[in-house]
Amino acid sequence: MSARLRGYALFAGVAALFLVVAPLALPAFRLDELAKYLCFAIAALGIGLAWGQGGMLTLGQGVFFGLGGYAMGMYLKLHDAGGDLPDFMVWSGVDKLPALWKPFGNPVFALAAVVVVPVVIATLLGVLVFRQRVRGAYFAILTQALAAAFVILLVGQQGLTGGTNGLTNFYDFFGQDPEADSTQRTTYFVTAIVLGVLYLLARQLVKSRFGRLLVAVRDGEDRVRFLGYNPATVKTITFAISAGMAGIAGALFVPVVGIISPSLLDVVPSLELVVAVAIGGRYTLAGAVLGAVAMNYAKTSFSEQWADGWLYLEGALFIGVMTLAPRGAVGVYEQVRDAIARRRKPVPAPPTASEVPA
Amino acid sequence: MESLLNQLPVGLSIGAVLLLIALGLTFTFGQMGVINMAHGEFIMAGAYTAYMLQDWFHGQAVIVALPVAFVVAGTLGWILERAAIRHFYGRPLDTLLLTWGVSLVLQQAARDLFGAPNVQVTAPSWLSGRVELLGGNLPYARLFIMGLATACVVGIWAYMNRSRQGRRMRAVMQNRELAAVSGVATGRVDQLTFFIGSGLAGVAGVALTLIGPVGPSLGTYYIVDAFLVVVAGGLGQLRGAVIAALALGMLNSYGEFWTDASLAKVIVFVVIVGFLQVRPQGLFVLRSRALT
Amino acid sequence: MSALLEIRGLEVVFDGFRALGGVDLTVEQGELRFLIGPNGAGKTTLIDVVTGLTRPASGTVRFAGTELGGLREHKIVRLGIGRTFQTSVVFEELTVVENLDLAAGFRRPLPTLLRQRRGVSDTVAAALDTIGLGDLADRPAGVLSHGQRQWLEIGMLIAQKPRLLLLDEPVAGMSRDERDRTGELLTEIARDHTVVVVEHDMEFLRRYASQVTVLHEGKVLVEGDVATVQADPRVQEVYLGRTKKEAA
Amino acid sequence: MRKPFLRPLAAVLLLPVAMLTGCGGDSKDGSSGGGAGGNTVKVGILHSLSGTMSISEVTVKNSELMAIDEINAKGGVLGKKIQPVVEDGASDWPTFAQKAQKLIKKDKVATVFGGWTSASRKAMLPVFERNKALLWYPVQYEGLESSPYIFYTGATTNQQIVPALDYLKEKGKKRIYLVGSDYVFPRTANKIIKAYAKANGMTIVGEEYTPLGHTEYSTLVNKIGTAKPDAVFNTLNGDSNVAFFKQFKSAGFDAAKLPVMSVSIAEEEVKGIGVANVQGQLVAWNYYETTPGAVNDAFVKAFQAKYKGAVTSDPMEAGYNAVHLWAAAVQKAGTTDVAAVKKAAAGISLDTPEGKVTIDGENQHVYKTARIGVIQPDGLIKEVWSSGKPIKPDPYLKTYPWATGLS
Repeated sequence: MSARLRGYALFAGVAALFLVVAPLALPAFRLDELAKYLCFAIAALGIGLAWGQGGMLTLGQGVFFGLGGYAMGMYLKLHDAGGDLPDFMVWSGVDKLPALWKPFGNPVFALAAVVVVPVVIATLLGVLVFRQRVRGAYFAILTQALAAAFVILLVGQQGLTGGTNGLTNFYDFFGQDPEADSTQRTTYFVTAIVLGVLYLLARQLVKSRFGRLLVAVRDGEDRVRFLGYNPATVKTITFAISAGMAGIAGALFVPVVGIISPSLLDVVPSLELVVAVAIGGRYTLAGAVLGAVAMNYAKTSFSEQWADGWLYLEGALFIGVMTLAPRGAVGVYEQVRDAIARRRKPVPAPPTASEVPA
Repeated sequence: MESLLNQLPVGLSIGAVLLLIALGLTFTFGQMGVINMAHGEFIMAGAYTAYMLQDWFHGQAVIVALPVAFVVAGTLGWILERAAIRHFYGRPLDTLLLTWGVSLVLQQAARDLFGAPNVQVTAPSWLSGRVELLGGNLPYARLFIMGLATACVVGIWAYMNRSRQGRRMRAVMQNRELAAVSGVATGRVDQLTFFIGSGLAGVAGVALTLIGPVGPSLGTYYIVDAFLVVVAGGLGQLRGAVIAALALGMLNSYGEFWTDASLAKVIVFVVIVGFLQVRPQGLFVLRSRALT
Repeated sequence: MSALLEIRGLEVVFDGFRALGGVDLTVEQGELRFLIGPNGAGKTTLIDVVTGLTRPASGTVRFAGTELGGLREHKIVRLGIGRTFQTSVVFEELTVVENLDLAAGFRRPLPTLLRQRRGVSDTVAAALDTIGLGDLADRPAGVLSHGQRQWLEIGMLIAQKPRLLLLDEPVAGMSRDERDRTGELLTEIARDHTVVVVEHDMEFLRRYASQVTVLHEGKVLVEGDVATVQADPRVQEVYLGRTKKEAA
Repeated sequence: MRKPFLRPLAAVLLLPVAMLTGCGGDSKDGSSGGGAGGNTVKVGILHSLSGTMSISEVTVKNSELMAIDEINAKGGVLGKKIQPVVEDGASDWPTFAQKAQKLIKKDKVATVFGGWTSASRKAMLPVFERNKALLWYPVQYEGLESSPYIFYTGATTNQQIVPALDYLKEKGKKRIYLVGSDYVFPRTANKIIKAYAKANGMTIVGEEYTPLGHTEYSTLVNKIGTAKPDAVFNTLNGDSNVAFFKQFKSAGFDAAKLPVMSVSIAEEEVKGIGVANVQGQLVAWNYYETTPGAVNDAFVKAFQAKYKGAVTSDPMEAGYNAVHLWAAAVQKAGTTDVAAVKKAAAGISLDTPEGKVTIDGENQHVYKTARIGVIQPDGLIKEVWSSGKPIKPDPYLKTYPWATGLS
């Protein structure tokens, strides 16, 4: 079908923009900033899946982002230390490598943990919470409290986690200097490709029967139960997938920015990510990605000019979007597109299923 | 042992603070299903009201501020309800994000109006004493907060159960459509409910000037705790909120006593998740046959 | 023929109010049973208990020899009991076919769920044919009229291939034409399914019912064929004495 | 891509114009690194202008900008005006790292003044080290660090915490209770305090940390009351201080009954806590608004002329000093080149509001005079003890026998 072809063409175009045009046009440090936005976009993709498709408003994605980031950071720290204690442990008064850290010296283990740990924890939480039909606002508030509690826990265990400082000062990222321009280009490409692949996988999931089921759970969880499915399972799986995506995003964030710290995982950054998804358009995965990139870009460039004003703008943008365009930028685009199509064709066009086109 | 006993009034007073900040939410969240993230900033508005009134009332500003802050914060809430929230009924999660945007704007506005640093609100001199109790001492300021929380609870209970307006409010909460066809002006009830809920936040803000910082970030320190109280207590249940606030207060008090402040917060979270395993809808829940 | 559904001594209490006070009911394989009674008689509650939505205070529900007590809703569906709701709930964002496909799919193993739907399965096609919404197959369910939604719900029920169908007021709020259409649909379904219908509408009852159970104040008042039940003075009193309009 | 392509193009286009007007133009334009392009020298100012830390950092930014204005008024450095590029760290450590990168790579600044929290410094450190750029960090911190690409103009531990302990010891305070926010500075500071106490016959009767932004201190005050210390050593941060002192005071503790030594409360914070709640309590810094001297009088006057009703405080003064110290080093080196400036900076001495400060070339900290102050009823701080002369910075406490094994 042509719509399908058009979708692929669009995807190819965007991919070319990110993989060819951007690297040529941008200096390395701007590319590095873009890579940071793409990391957030990966986490946003997970939110788009859990919230946009599954109706689970998760305000604690920072937790999973952090778990992935710390898994990666722990490996890099151990690698840099080369058998000694990581620097922050020395000044935190730890004299022996904690048992929790030991396996992270192995890169394979660490990379696996980036995905596995968030998925396992999300699954556990999901089983506990969804089985008891905690949902909607309750779920949102619980995940928010989870983020708050997680940050406090991380900060409090300074010898284990680096406290508020987090993990930083990495010298060697798989044989490369993380601050070198060439490394920044490489991590950019890796991040962009990972985002692309995860986007395609997520899109496949949305289009699959499971994706339809997920939308059904979002719109009528109780009804789904009477179709013979257990919504708790559907939600737990989705929540776990979105957690895994956040974990991958966090892991990529470490080489891109060179730090992982609790301030990234707290209530506000987690919320900001959800906000970005809402502004981009929560009901489509593309909207989630677009929102994360655009909002973070806007935040950086705005705070370069007008630091205090950013909060007003962010707040106002948000109030405006929620009130006037709850389907976000993508929703606005679709409305405009449909309006134009209707004007071109005097015959009333059939109302298209406006949800989830891509 | 002595200090163990002394943690009892401490727990009660923490509970009173939690209750005070959460009471408004039993209206806005409980009765109307609006997750008002700007609740914290309404608390802040109350605190700044006390600060502003100092110019005229000096040491007694806190007392004068109680009713004034109720009206100020209530009005802010009323404006919010009229301007935005009324378009959002039935979409509780969207209200969460909307009001978060509002809270950002209010925080920045406070920063621009009053400056980024904290300001000082002087407590009335007659609140500076303390009573000896169970081997420790309980400051009058804490007693005042407990008294205020009790007064608010009694007032709300009387309003909900004894006044015509309160009964209307409950009717709307239990069945909006039915109440509407029975001739209740649900829009008016919503406005009033939101006014009261937000106003209570203002009252809490005034009380908090006695024990905490008064600055643009004030609201952010309390908002998560406030929602946890309502979640644990059960939606819209005054009884639940009271018991949950006191229980969490005790848990905080003894949790911190035996471990430390950081771990106490983590313990509270774990206990709440555990508790929701047993009572997914909180302590008390209204039964409804509606299939959502 | 053996009993498909056996309810014994069922009691349900809501906050002190006895919604059901010891109900016994047996539904045979292949039967079309109507469940009637005035408001508050406990008809919907009865269905709620059977499908796991409400927990009984005491009593047993056995389905094809299996005790249902304590099972979660989706487990009961998997045993072969399907139901509709008074206010129809279909998934508005999904198309008619997707709704049906979802209903037909719960027996699918999880990995196959991850694949995209290609074409329309036989079960779904049959259900679509039965409810006569073929023209609207690829339209989102949100655009359907009230009656069409009810039919879609019934279609989803058929697609589930249950052994027992529980319909809760399927013609409430329908126009006369829609009622007739629904009646035909019901007759058709009843040919190869066991069906229990909760209904208010006496005219609909007279036209399509054979076996009727009358509930009143949480208890079974009368049971029998339509003529017997209609002739029963207690039924007349319950209906005429209380809600004259409905009996008219 | 765009720049290297456009620049030759522009040069080609402009060449005839230059020849026509007979003016050679500034051949150094855009080509010399180190931020010295044209008639200006670019420097970066990187503090949190938004978020929780903005309360503190905005004032440091202001004093740094004031120092730049002063230098420019006197003709700038090397005959060029200093042009500040202000960036917002947004109270978020990764943002600090990225903005530092932007200042170095895009704006090509000669140096950066910035940071407040240890976390922000730790986040920026690799960026400066890897790019061989220079950071001036103006806040007292926990020591145990000496990066070749950072100058530390705030106090390290032996210029603030150790003198504070000396003072408590001198006053016969033997039982100390440690209260701190849960982050790196308090934990490291308390480690030092415990080692000091062990060697000096003091007892630590309690050590408690609360999460950043914590506002509920009744349990902690209760614990302090039970432990019956002679003094409390307070490393709480920001808003927590307000809650702590309000609740401490209302539980019946004041300076006379139980003195509290604070290392994060300056003139700015006193206002927010409420003078009544902290009056008579002790603080340890290197500078107060009341510090005597003509340099300070001029500094306070200039600052208050610019920002009405503002108070001056230690970190602001250290930021102000940093700009002047850098300018002096550039003047001495004759270039803004990082290696040359580093070399020239060693041993530079300036008369600053806090008195004479000298850069220690070895660890790139500065010699500072330690001062213990008491909070006055008017909200200002009066010095009650001073080290008399600038103390040599010793970030690793190598010259203190009791501190062996700490780092």
